[in-house]
Amino acid sequence: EDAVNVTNLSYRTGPFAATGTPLMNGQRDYMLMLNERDGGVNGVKLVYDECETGYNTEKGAECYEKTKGSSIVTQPWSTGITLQVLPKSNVDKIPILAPGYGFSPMSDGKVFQWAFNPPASYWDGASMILKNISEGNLDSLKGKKIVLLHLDAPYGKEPIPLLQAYAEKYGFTLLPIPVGVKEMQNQSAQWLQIRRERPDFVLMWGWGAMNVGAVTEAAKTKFPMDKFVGIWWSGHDGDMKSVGEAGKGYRSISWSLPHSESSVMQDIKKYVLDAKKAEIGEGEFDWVFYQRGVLISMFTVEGIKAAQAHFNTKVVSAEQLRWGLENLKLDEAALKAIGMDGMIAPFSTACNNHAGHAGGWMLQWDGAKFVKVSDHITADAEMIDPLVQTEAKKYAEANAPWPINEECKM
Amino acid sequence: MLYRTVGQFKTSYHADHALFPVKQDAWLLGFILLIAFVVLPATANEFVFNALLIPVLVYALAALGLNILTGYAGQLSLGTGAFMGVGAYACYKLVTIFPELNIVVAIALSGFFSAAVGVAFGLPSLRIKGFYLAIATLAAQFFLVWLFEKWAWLYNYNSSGAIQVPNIDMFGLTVAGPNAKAVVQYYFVLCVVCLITWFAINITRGRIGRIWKSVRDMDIAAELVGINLMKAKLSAFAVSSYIVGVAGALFVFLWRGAAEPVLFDIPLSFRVLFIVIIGGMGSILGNYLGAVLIVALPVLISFVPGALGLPVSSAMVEHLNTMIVGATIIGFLILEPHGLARLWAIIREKLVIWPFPH
Amino acid sequence: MDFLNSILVKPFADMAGAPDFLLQVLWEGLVAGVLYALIALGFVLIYKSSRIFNFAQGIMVVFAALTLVGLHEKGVPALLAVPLTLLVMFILAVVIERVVLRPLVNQPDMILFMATIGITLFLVGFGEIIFGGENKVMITEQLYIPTGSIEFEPFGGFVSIEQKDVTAVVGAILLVAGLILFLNRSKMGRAIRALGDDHQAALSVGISLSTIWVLVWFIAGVIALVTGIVWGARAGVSFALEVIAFKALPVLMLGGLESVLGAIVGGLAIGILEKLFEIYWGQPLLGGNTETWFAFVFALIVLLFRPQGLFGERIIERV
Amino acid sequence: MNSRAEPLIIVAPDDGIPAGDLLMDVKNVSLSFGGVKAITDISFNVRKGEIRAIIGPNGAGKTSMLNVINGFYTPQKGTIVFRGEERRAMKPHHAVRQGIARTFQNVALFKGMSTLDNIMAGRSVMMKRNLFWQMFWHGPALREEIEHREKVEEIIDFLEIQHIRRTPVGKLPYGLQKRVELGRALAMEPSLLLLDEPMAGMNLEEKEDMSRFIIDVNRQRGTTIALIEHDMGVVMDLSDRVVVLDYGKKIADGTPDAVKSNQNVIDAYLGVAH
Amino acid sequence: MTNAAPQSEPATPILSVNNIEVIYDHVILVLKGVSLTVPKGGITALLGANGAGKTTTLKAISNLLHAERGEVTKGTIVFEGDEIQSLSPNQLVRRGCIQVMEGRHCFGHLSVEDNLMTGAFTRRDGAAAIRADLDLVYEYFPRLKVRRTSQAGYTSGGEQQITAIGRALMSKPKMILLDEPSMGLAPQLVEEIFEIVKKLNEEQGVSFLLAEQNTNIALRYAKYGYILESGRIVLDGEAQALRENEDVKEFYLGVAGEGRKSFKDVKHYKRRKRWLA
Ligand SMILES: Nc1ncnc2c1ncn2[C@@H]1O[C@H](COP(=O)(O)OP(=O)(O)OP(=O)(O)O)[C@@H](O)[C@H]1O
Ligand SMILES: Nc1ncnc2c1ncn2[C@@H]1O[C@H](COP(=O)(O)OP(=O)(O)OP(=O)(O)O)[C@@H](O)[C@H]1O
Ligand SMILES: [Mg+2]
Ligand SMILES: [Mg+2]
Repeated sequence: EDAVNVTNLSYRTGPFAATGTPLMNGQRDYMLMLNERDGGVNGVKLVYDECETGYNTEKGAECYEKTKGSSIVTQPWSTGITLQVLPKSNVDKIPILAPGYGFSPMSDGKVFQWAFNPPASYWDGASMILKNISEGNLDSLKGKKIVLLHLDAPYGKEPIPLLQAYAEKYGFTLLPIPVGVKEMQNQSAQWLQIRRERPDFVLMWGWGAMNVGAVTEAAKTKFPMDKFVGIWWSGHDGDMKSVGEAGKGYRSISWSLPHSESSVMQDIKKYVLDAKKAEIGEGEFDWVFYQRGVLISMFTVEGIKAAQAHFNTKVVSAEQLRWGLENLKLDEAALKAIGMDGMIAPFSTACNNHAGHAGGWMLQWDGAKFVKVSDHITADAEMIDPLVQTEAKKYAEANAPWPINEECKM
Repeated sequence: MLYRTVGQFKTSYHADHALFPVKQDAWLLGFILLIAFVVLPATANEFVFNALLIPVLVYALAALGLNILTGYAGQLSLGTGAFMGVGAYACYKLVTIFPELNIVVAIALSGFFSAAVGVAFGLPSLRIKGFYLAIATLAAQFFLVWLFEKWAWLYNYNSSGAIQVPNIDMFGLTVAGPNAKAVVQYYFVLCVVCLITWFAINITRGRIGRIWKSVRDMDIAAELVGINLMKAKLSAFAVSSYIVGVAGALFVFLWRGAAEPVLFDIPLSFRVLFIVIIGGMGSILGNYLGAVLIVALPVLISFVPGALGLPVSSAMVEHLNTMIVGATIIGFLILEPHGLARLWAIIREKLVIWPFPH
Repeated sequence: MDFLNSILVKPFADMAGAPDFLLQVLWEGLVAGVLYALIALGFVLIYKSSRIFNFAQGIMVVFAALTLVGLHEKGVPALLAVPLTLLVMFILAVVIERVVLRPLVNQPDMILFMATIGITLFLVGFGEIIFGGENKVMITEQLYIPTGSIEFEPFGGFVSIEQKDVTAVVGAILLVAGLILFLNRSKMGRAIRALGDDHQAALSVGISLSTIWVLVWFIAGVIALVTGIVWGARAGVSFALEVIAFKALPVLMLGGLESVLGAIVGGLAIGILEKLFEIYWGQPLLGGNTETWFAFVFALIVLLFRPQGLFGERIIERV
Repeated sequence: MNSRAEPLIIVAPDDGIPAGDLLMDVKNVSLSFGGVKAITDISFNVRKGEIRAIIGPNGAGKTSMLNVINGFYTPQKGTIVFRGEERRAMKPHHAVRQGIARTFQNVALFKGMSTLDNIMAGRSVMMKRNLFWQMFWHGPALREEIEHREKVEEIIDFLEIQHIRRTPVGKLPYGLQKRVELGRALAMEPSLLLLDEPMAGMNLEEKEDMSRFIIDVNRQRGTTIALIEHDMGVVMDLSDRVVVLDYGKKIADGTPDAVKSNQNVIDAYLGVAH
Repeated sequence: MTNAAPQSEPATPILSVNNIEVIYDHVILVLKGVSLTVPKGGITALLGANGAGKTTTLKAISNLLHAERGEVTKGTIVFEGDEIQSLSPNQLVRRGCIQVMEGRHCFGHLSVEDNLMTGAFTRRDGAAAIRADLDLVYEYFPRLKVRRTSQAGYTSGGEQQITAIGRALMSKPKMILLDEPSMGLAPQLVEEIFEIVKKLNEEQGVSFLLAEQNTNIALRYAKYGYILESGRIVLDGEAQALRENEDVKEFYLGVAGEGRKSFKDVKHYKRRKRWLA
C-alpha cells in the first residue's frame, strides 16, 4: 500500500506542553480523518508520526536527524529548532513547514528555498495588529506609545525590527519589554513598568505560561483589556480559561478562525473522535488551537496534492513536496472543496513568496471563548517586503555559500 | 585471571610514571581507540554521528572541564552551560571578524575567553565555599545568558538573535557549517577531545593536579602545607573553563550548527554535572562513561518501544524517558556513589583477584 | 556626568516623584519575596536535617498543586482534597526516604544533591503522565481564599493590593513562626539540627533517621502545597511552575542555607531589591529583564562579606 | 648536624641563652575567641635542635598555640620571633616557606589521595614547573617529578610505609594516617616541626615506632620539634624541655623532671605523680 | 539511671558476637570470623593494633556499618537473647545498647548542652528524669558545664571527647560500646573516665565493651579481654591473666622483664609476636 510519512516534531511535554498539545492533536486528527474517510490522499496513506521535542532545541535537532530520512517534511515547531535546521535543509533537501512561526524573512522563497511559513509571518501579524488598533489609519498612531511585551528569546524579538520601522515612519514610540523564561509566571515588574509608562497599547509576543501571567497581571493593574493585543500564539483558549472572566476584552490576532460546524470539522468528529480513533480533552474540539492544528496539516496535504498532480505520481518525495508547498493555490473554491471555507483566508504561495500573506482576523475573549471581532485584515506588503529582502540577504551573506533560487524570476 | 597485575614490576620511577603502569589498561585503551578511530566511522550513519557519537564526545569534553573544577579541585560549579556559551560566542566572533582564521586556532583561542570569564567568576571562591559557591557560578550562569540575549554585537546584530555557523573549510574539507559531513566533524571532534584528554591526564597526575586535589580534600590543611589557595583555585577555574569553552565552541561549531542563548541555560549546566557525577568525580575515564550513559541512553531508549512494536505515543516515550533517566541517576548513585569510574575500578579489582571472592 | 546622573540621581528622583508607584513597587516586591521565601523554606528544612540541597522542592510544589487541582477535577470537594493531597505528599516522603535517602545515608553532599535532581526528573515524567501537560486553574475560591483587591489612594495616586497576596503573606509568616518554634523548642527540632551535622553520630545516639527524614520531607511537602496554592492562584498550575525553584536559590544563599529566619528575610530582601532594581535601573538602563540575574549577583556580593549568608551557621574551621 | 652535643638541663625559662641558639621566641601572646580566652599572655622559646613539649589539660590552649605559631590564628597581643624575624600575623603558606611544618590533632590528610600523593603534596611548594610543562608531562616536568619522588621515597622508606604507597589515605587505620601525616610534614623539610598529639589513639607498639621516628628526625635531620602529647611516658622520655599550660596560662616550664614534680602541674594536669 | 542492682552472675552474656565476617565496599574483607561475649554487668576490653578491626567490630554490633558501605556477611550478634543484625541503630539504642564513636563526632553546630540532650532522644521517661541525668553528667564532667553554651565545633579535642561520652550516658543505656575513650585526653581525665566507667558498672550494672589502645589502663578496669589482630581474635582471657602474659606485657604494656623501658631507647628491630608464629 502506498504511503507517505509525515513526522511532526511535537511537544506534548515540557513547560509549553499546554499550548502544544491541542495543536498537535488537531494536526494528527486531520490526517487520521483523511485516512479514514478517503483512504489518504489520492490513495496514498498518510502516516502521521510524532517525535517529541519538549520544545527543547537539542531534542529537536536529534528528532530532525532521526526523521529526515523518512519524513517528507520537517515541522520544527519552535523558532530555536527552526533556526537550527534551516541551514541543513538546503543540504538534506527537506522542506521545513513552519506555519505562522519561525523566522519572518523565510517568506523570501528565493533565499529560503526549503522553508515555508504560510499563511502569514510574524511581521504580517505585527502589521495586521497595528492596522487594527489604529482602525486602519496608521497616522493616528502618531505620538502614541506602544509596548511590546515579549518573551526574551528569538521568538519574542521577531517583530521588533518591523515595529521599529513602523514607529519611525508613523511617529509612535515603541517600547519592548522582555519577559525572561523564568519570569513568565511572575511578571509584576513588567506590569509595574507598563503602569508607569502608561502606554496606549500593549502588544504581546508571549508563549505558554507567559500568556496567562500577562493577562492576569493586566487585569490586576487594571490595564484596559481592549488595548491589549496578542499575536496568534497568545490567543489560546486553554490559557484564557485559567484567567476566565478577568480576561474579558483581551484580543489576539489570528490567521485561523475556529468553525466547528464546517464540514471538515464535522468529518473529524465523525470519523475520528466519535469512532474513538483518538482522544482529545473536553471542549478542546472548539478551541482555536485545535482547529489551527487541522489547518496546518491541511497545508501539508494540499502540498502533497499539488505535487502529485504536477509530478504525476502518487507517492511524493520531499523534493516534490517542496514544489507543492511553493505552489499552493488555496482560493475560495479550493477551501470550500475541502470543507474549510471560513476557517482561513484564501492565499497562494509562489517561488518568491513562501508565506502567502493570507491575513487574518481579530479574535476577542468573551470570558468563555474567542469570538471574531473584525473584518479580514491583511498585512502591509510595502512595509514588510523591503525588510524581508534585506534580512534574507544578510542571512545568506552571513552563511555563504548559501544557494539562491536564481530560476525564480518573480 | 583476566586482569593479572602480578609480575608486572617497575624498576624505575620512569616506568612507574608511564601513562598506564598496568599493561592490560594500555591494551584496553588501544582497543577503544581502534574502535573510535576505525570501527565506528566505518559503520555509523549520519544519525549515529549526530545524535550519539559527536554529542557523547562533546559532552564528555565539557564534563572533563567541569570535573577538573568540581571533581579535582572541589569547587562546585553550576555555570558550565554559560561558560560553554562564552566559548561558543567567542569562537563565533573570531570566525566572523577574522574569516581567514583557521578553525582549530579559533577554537583554541576561544577557550581563553571562557577561561578569563571563569577566573573572574572564580574569584569569590577564595571566600565562599561549598553550595554557597554555587551561587557565584549561578550568577555567572544567569548573567551571561542574559548578556548573550541582550548584547546584539555578540550575534552580529542579526535579526534572529541566534548565531549561525557558516561553512568553514580546512585543508579543502568542510569541517563546520551546513555543508560539513558528519564523519569529518566526528574525526575533528575526536582528535581535539583526545588531545585535551591527554593534557588533562598529565596535568591532573602532576604537581598541579595534586595541589587541586589537596584543596578539594581539605583546604585548610592545604594552606597549612604551603599551598597558595588563591593560585590553586583560580588555576582550576582557568583550566576548567578553558576546556569547557573549547567544548562549547565544538558544541556549536562542530555539532549544532546554530545556537540561541537559551541553549546555554541551566539545563545544559545540569546535564554536564550529571555526567560528571554519574561518571565519577575526580576521574577522567568517568566523563566518558557518564556521557555515554546520560547522552546516549535516552536516545537509545526512545527506540525501544518502536523496536518492540509497542503502540506508545512519542509523548509517552518522552515521559517514560525522563522517568527512566531520573531513576537511572538515583539507581547508579545508590549502586556506586562514586560513579561509573569507581564501578569500573571495583570490577577491575575483582578481575585482578578473580576467581577468588576477596 | 549624564551617566552618573542616570545611575545615582534620576532613579531616586523618580521614586520621590511618584510615591504611590513606589509603594506599589515595594508591595509587589514584598509579595514576590514572600513567595520566594516559601519555596526557600522547604529547601532550608531539608538542608538542615540532612545537608541535602533538595533540588526537588520546585517539582514538589508543582506536584502538590496538581494533585490538589486534579483531585478537585475528579469531583473531590476542595476541603477534602487538601487532606488527601497531604496524604499523597506523605506517601511521597515515605517513598523518597525508603528508596533514595536510606541507601544514600552518609554520602557526600554532592551525591545527595544529585539524587534530588534524579527525583526531580522522575517526578516530572511521572507527573506529566498522570496529570498531563495542560494549564490548570487553582481552586482559590473553593478553598475560601479571598480574591479581589483592596485599593488605597495615598499621595493622590493609587495602590492596589490583592487579597490573595495578603493571605499569602499572612500564611507565610505563620508558617515561619511555627517552624522556628518547632526547630528550636522541640526534641525533634534538636534532633533535626543534630542530623545535619553528622549522620553517623546521630545514628549512634539513636536518632531515627527514617522517622526524621519522613517527617521533614513531609513538612517540606506541606510547605510545597502552600506554595503551590499561592503561586497557582497567581499564575495557574502547570509544569512551567517548576522553574520558580531557581528563584529560591539566591534567597537561600543570602539568608543562609540552614536558617528559617534567613529564608524569610532573604526572600523579602531579594523580592524588594530586585523589583526596585528592575524598575528604576534595569528597565531604563539595561534593557530590562534583570530579574533573571539580579538576585544571584546581589546574593554573591553579600556572601563576599558573609560567606555563610546573613543568618547561616558559621562555617566551622578548626584544626 | 647533631646540635644536641651538650645536655640541656635548664629549669628557668629565661636563662640568658645566646640569641643565636634560639629558633623561635614566643613573646606575651594572648588569643581569645569572643568571650573564650584561649591563651593569656604566654611566653616561651624553642632552641635549635631541641624537642620541646607542650602539655596541659584539655582545652588549655595547646592546639591554639600551635595555630598561632604557624599563622592559622592571629593573636590579639604578642609577637613571635622566628629565626630572628618578628611578626604577629602571617599567612599559613608563608610559615611553610619559612620552614614551619606541622601535623594535626584530628588528622588533616587529603583523604581522597594516595599516601604517595599526600606526601608529594608536601613538596608542592618546592616544585616549580608550570602548567605548560605539566601538560606535556615528558621532559622537565617529568624530571622534576622524579627528582622529588626520590626524596619522597626516602621518607616513605624511613617511615616504613612502603606497602601503603598507593592506598587512598582515607581507608588507612588511624595510626598509619598519623604516620603519613608526619611524612607529609617531613617532606616540607622544615626547620621547626610542630606535632599535635602524634600518638593519640595508638597502641604501645605504634607509640614506640612513632617515638623512634621522632627521635630519628630530630637526631638525623637536626629538625627542631615542638610537640603536644598527653602520654606522659612519651613526653618525659622524649622531650628536652616542657612547657605546661593550664586554661590559657603558663604554669610551668623546664626539664621533664622538674615539671613532673611541680605541684601545680600535678594538681592541674597529672592527677597522680608519675 | 535507677536500676541500681549490680548483676551477680557475670556468666549470662548481655552481648555475644558469633563468628562475624565484615566486608567493606563489597571487596575489602576486614573481620574474618570474630567471636566475643560480654557478660551482663561486665567490662570487656577489645585490644589490638591500629586497623585490627576494633572499630569495625563495634560498628557491626551497633549497626552503623551500613552508613559506611560495610556489611556483616556471616555470623550472628545477640543482644539480651535476641539477634540484632537487622535492627536499626535507633531500635538498638532503645533497647539500651549505645556506642560512643571513635574520633569525637560531636554535632559541631549544636551547643554542648544540646549535644548532650540529643543523647536523650530515645527516652520516654519525662523531662525531669532527663534533667537529672544532665546534672549527673555535668557532675562527672565539670568542664562541660563551663562550656555548655559553646558550639561543640569550637571546643577543644578533649572537650569534644567528653561531650561524646556524656551524650551516650544521657540515653541511660544498659550497655555502652566505648571506642577509644582515652584518645587525646589528659592523663587525669583518662583516670576519671575509667573511674566513671567503673562506677556506672558497679552502681548501675551497665555493661561495657571497650576498644582501647591504652592497654594498660584498659586491663586495669576490664574483667576480661580480647586481643584482635588483622580481623581475628588471637588471644583472650581474664584481664589478670592477660596482664601477665609475656607477649601482652612486651607488646601492649611496654614492660619487658626488667620493668618499663624508655621510649627513647626503642631500637629499630623487627619484633615478632609469638601468636603470629
Ligand atoms: N576557633 C575557635 N573559636 C572558639 N573557641 C576556640 C577556637 N579554637 C579554640 N577555642 C577554644 O579555646 C580553648 C583552647 O582550645 P585548644 O584546642 O587550644 O585546646 P587544647 O589545649 O589543644 O586541648 P586538647 O588537649 O583537648 O586538644 C578551648 O576551650 C576551645 O574551645
Ligand atoms: N569505610 C571503610 N571502607 C574500607 N575499609 C575500611 C573502612 N573502614 C575501615 N576500613 C578498614 O578496615 C580495617 C579495620 O579498621 P578499624 O577502624 O576497624 O580498625 P581499628 O582496630 O578500630 O583501628 P584504630 O585503632 O586505628 O581505630 C582497616 O584496615 C581499615 O583500613
Ligand atoms: Mg588540642
Ligand atoms: Mg578504631
